[in-house]
Parts: sequence; C-alpha cells; structure tokens
Amino acid sequence: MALGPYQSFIVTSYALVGAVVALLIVWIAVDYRRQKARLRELEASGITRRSGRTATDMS
Amino acid sequence: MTLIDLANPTRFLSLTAKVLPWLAGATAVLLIVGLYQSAMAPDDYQQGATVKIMFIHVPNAWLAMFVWGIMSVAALGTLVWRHPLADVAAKAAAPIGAAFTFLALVTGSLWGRPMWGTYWEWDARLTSVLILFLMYLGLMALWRAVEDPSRAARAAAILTLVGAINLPIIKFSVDWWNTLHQPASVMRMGGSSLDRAFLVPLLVMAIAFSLLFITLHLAAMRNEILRRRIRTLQMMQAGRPTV
Amino acid sequence: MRLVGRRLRCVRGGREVFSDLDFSVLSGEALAVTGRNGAGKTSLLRLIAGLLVPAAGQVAVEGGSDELTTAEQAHYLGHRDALKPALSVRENLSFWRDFLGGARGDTLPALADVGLDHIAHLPAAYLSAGQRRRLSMARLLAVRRPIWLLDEPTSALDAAGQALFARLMDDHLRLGGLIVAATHAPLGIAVRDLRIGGPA
Amino acid sequence: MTALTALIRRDLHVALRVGGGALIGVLFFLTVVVLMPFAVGPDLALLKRLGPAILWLGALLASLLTLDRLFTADHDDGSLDLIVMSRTPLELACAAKALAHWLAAGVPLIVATPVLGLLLNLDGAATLAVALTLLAGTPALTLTGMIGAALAVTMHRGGLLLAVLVLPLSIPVLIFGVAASNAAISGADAFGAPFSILCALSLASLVIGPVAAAASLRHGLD
Repeated sequence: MALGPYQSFIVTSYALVGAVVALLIVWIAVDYRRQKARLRELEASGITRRSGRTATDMS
Repeated sequence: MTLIDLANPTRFLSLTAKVLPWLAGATAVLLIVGLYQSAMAPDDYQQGATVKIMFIHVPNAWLAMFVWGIMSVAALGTLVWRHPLADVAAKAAAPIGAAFTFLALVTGSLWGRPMWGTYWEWDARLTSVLILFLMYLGLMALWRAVEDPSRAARAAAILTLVGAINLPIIKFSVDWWNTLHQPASVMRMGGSSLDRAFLVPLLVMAIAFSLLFITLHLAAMRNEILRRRIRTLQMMQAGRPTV
Repeated sequence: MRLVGRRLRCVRGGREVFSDLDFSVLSGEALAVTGRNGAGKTSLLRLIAGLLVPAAGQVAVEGGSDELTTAEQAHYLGHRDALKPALSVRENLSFWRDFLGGARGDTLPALADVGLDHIAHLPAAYLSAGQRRRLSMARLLAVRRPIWLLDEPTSALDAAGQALFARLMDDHLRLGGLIVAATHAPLGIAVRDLRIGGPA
Repeated sequence: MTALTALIRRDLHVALRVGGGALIGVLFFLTVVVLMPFAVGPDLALLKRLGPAILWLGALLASLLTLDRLFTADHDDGSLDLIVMSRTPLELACAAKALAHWLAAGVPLIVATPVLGLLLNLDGAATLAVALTLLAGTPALTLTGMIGAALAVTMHRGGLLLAVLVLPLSIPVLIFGVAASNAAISGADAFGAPFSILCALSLASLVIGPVAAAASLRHGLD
C-alpha cells in the first residue's frame, strides 16, 4: 500500500486516533476497577445501602 | 426493557453488564472491517492517499456533534423529566465527546496541511468545531468545580442546552464573519458526490465509531453510577455516630 | 511558665473594644474569658495570638522559650476550622502537623483520640460541623504547644464531644499546658474567670 | 523545609482535585486566544505578527484570574491565621504558595502555548520563543500578582480590585516578554537582552513579591 508523499501525515493521524481511543478505554477500565475496589472496601467495613442490597450487587 | 425500567440504576447496571461484551465485540469487528476497507480504498485523483485521513476524520467530526446532541437530550432529561440516569449520562459523555472533538480537530489539521498548506485556518467549519471543543472543556470544568453531582447536574444541563442552541448560531456567525474576510475553504468531499469506493468504508467506519462511543459511554456511565454509590456510602459512613 | 497581658488596649474599626486589661495565666491553669457579645473575647484571643496588634500594652510569655514569640508557642482554635474540603480527614491533619512542625509519624492516634479514625480517608467535605471541630481539635494533639487559645471551642459539639474535649483540656493542663478560652458555656474543667466588658 | 513542602503539596492537591481551579486558567487562556481572531480578523499574516502579544495578554489575564483565590481561600477557612502564627517565616510561606500556584496554574499555560501557536500561525521557532519567554516571565506575573492578592484579602474585596492593583505592576513583564518573543521571531534585534531583563524581573519579583505580600498580610489581618 503506497501512501504517497504525505505518508507521515496519514500514519500520524491514524496513530493519534488509536492512541486517544486506547487512552479512553484504559481510563474507563482503570476507573471501573478503582470504583469496584472502593465499593468492596466500604462493604467490608460494614456499610450497606438503605435497601439492604449490597452495592456491588448487579442483579 | 422499557425506559421506565432503565430509570432504575441497578437494572441499568445489570443490563450494561449483559450488553457491554457484545457491544465491544461488534465495535471491534466493525473497526477491523472498516480499517481494512479504508486501507483498500483507492486514492483520490486530486488528494492522492491523503483521502485516507477522511475515514477517521469524518466519523470523529460526526461524533463530536452527535455526542453534544446526546448530552442535550440528557440535559432535557435532567431538567424536564428528572430522569435519574440523565445527569449520569450527560456527565459520562462529556470527556468522550471532548476526545472525539479533539481527534476531529487534529486529524482535520493533519489533513489540511497537505491540502491547504497550513495546519490551521480560521475557516468557518474549523473554528466552530474549535469552539465546540472549548465548550466541552468548559462543561467538564463545570462538572469538576462542584463537588455535589446533583447540584452540578442542573448547571451543566442548562449550559449544555444553551450550547446546543448556540452551536448553530456560532456556526452561522462564524460563516458570516469569515466570508467577509476570505472565502471559506471548500471541503471537496461533499457527502452526496462521494464515490462508492469511499462511501462504503466511510459508512462502516462511522458506524464502528458510533458503536465505540456507545460502548465507552455505557461503561463510563457504569463508573459514574458506582462513583455516586461510593459517595452516598461514604456520607453514610461519615454520619455514623463517632465512638 | 506564665502568660501575662499588661494594660492591654484594643481598638478595632476606630472603636475601643477594651482597655487597661490585665491578666495572667500559669502553667496548668485555664482562663475562661467571658462577657457579652462584642465585649472583645475574640479580639483578646487574637491579640494574644499575634493576629491583632494591641493599641497599647503587651502580651508576654515568662519562663517559656526565649527564641519563640507567644504566637509560635500557641495553638489557636478559631471559629473557622482551617480545613480544606477537598482533602481527606487524614491529609488535613497531616498537613497541619507537618506545617506546624509536629513530630513525624502516624496521625491516626490523634484522630482516634477525637473519634475520627474510622473516617480518616473520607474527604473533609463530608464531615458535619461537630466532626470538623473534632478534626481541628486533633491538630492540638498532633503538634504539642504549651498555650491553647480557644474561641468558643465547644459550640458545635454534642454532649459526648464536649466531654471528650474537657478530658483533652484536662490532660493538657496536667502536662503543664495553659489554656485561654473565650466561652459562653461551661467548659467542664476547673477554670478561673476573666470577665471583660463589664456586666452583661 | 518540611513545613514549606507540606504547604506546596497541600496547595497543589487542593488546586488539582475536584473544585480546584488550576485547569480553569488554561481554559480561560484558550478561550481568550481563540476570541482574538474574531476581533482582529482571520488574516493569518496579521495573526502571526500579533501572535506573541496575543499569547502574552492571554497568559496575563489567565494568571490574574486564578490568583484571586490565592489568599482569600485560606483566609475564608481560617488557615491563613495559622500560617501567619506559625514558626515558618511568612515570607517563605508566601513564596511557597506562589510556587504552588505557578506549578498548578502557570505551567499549564506554557504547555498549552504550542497548540495556540499553531492556531495563530506561528512557526516552530516562534512558538518555542514565546513558550520560553512565558516560562521566564510567568513567575514574575504570579509573584507580583501575589501582592495584589494579599492586599485583596486585607481589604475584603477580591476580583476586580485585584485586577486594578496588579495590571499596572505587570507592564514591564509584558513589555519585555513580547519584546523578547518578537526579537526571536524577526531575528532583527538580539533576543538575549530583553530575555535577560525578563529573567531579572522574575528574580527581582521573587524577592519583592513574598516580602510585600507578607507585610500586607501581617498588617492587614484582623
């Protein structure tokens, strides 16, 4: 695949989009783990929601 | 599963848990197909290979506006219907929308450099997208500035709606402002005049990016719901009698 | 050591708040400054803390450190809690401990003394007024200073909090500290009264 | 030293956490610079010529905007009383607060400069020159602005009064900052002379700023 004289521009834009999207995914995944861990910590210390269900309960 | 059911954050979480893997998978498949097709697409007779930037630029630009639209609907949900998930949706969408807007600007500028000979032109379309980007950042700053999310939600909702009304105005005023000084740069790729060889990969990429947004948005909403639960639990913890 | 004020005169906003005020507090002694609103209780504390300059007279510490000013040997617990809502309970306390030159080490014991150790990691924004006051009190424990200047120290505290604070003040006095407190309510410890501004 | 590092760390934490204003300054900077072409027109040649001036003005206004809360926040929650009373010299505490403010609010402006340089059609060397002058000059803005912030506390008036007090003080910084950037761009004049003066201004304000701020805090408390 020949990209012509402006190859670097094309490659840079694709790489940048890839990088930013990857960053978004990583951020959201890390955030999810952190929130989960903190919820578990809170539950371990005996705090529950008023409804009596556990906060990590997904069902 | 109706909208009423979705109002319950716990139901929403369980639905998200079921749907997310499928969405992520579909996004990945479509992205791969889209990237393959973009790579195989022929060169444009005028732009050469740089036309390939279009396949990622246009979906990002489309999402930049689409996400603001989603946030506007969510803002209505906050202000009018008081839907409990509306401000969660609005807050979670803002950073993702800002990222897509940023990418639209950068890929546009990388496309513009070989085509127009400059990275940046104070052209109507570019300028209004830049202002959109600034508005995203302002909205994120607003969310960050107020510690209590339900109070921040109303302010952010109003700002989002004003921004939604303002965007076309900005677009037109910028058009008017700029044409006084210099002719607007013509985007050669008009949607309708596009050749099938470009149109198909572009559409696939657009759908793939939209799916990507929905996946990220649902995941970010889930994080936000958990964050609020933690906040409530911590407040309860603080309120327990000290021994 | 002894904290003395001689012929103090305080003028604020062109109005004389009090004049010719004398007092003296010994180690192990607590002075309760009483008087009607506007009599200058807070002003007196701020004069001692060096936050206000007296129009006449002086405040001195006898038998304390020669190199340090009165303010530098004192803790001031004012109306405002000097807490940052964005920082956690523990971060707030360890900042003041480091900034005021307290001994390095865990801040948890001091938090436990005021009954906040179970929420050490929470942002101070989540605390109630009484809890914020308790956190400010922890500052007095984390850094040792002989002189405690307390402005309405028990105002936001519940009965348990007041009893706790009385115990802490008692400990401080027994270790040779001295206390000057502006107050309306009884502090729960043996005090000497200093009434300013005439009868209420 | 522990006391000062603790103060710097606290101020940085407060600025960067939820509710902190560190990034608002950058956002303001971006917005001001983006507004400029609407006022002067999208003529790239003109923007290129005005670029350093626009960037400097934007940085000046942005650093002013965030300086407002430098002492008032501590005054409002009572921290300032304890800082004044402490064994740490107030001058050093002021300098530490200025450093923390510069790290949280000044450095992001410098980081944002290359992007804005692109928008204003400045080439790489010119953008670098502006960023360099901002790096040398923004400490002076923070440190002189701090005097105004301290005065604003003692007068119980923030915001606009601060602007009125501080803007005239920043004129020399503005002159030499823009002069140095323009010299680097045109290449006609020597870059060194105005740049050295800019650095000298920052160093001088490093001495004057904390001393003046501490003095006005000490005399103005009540």
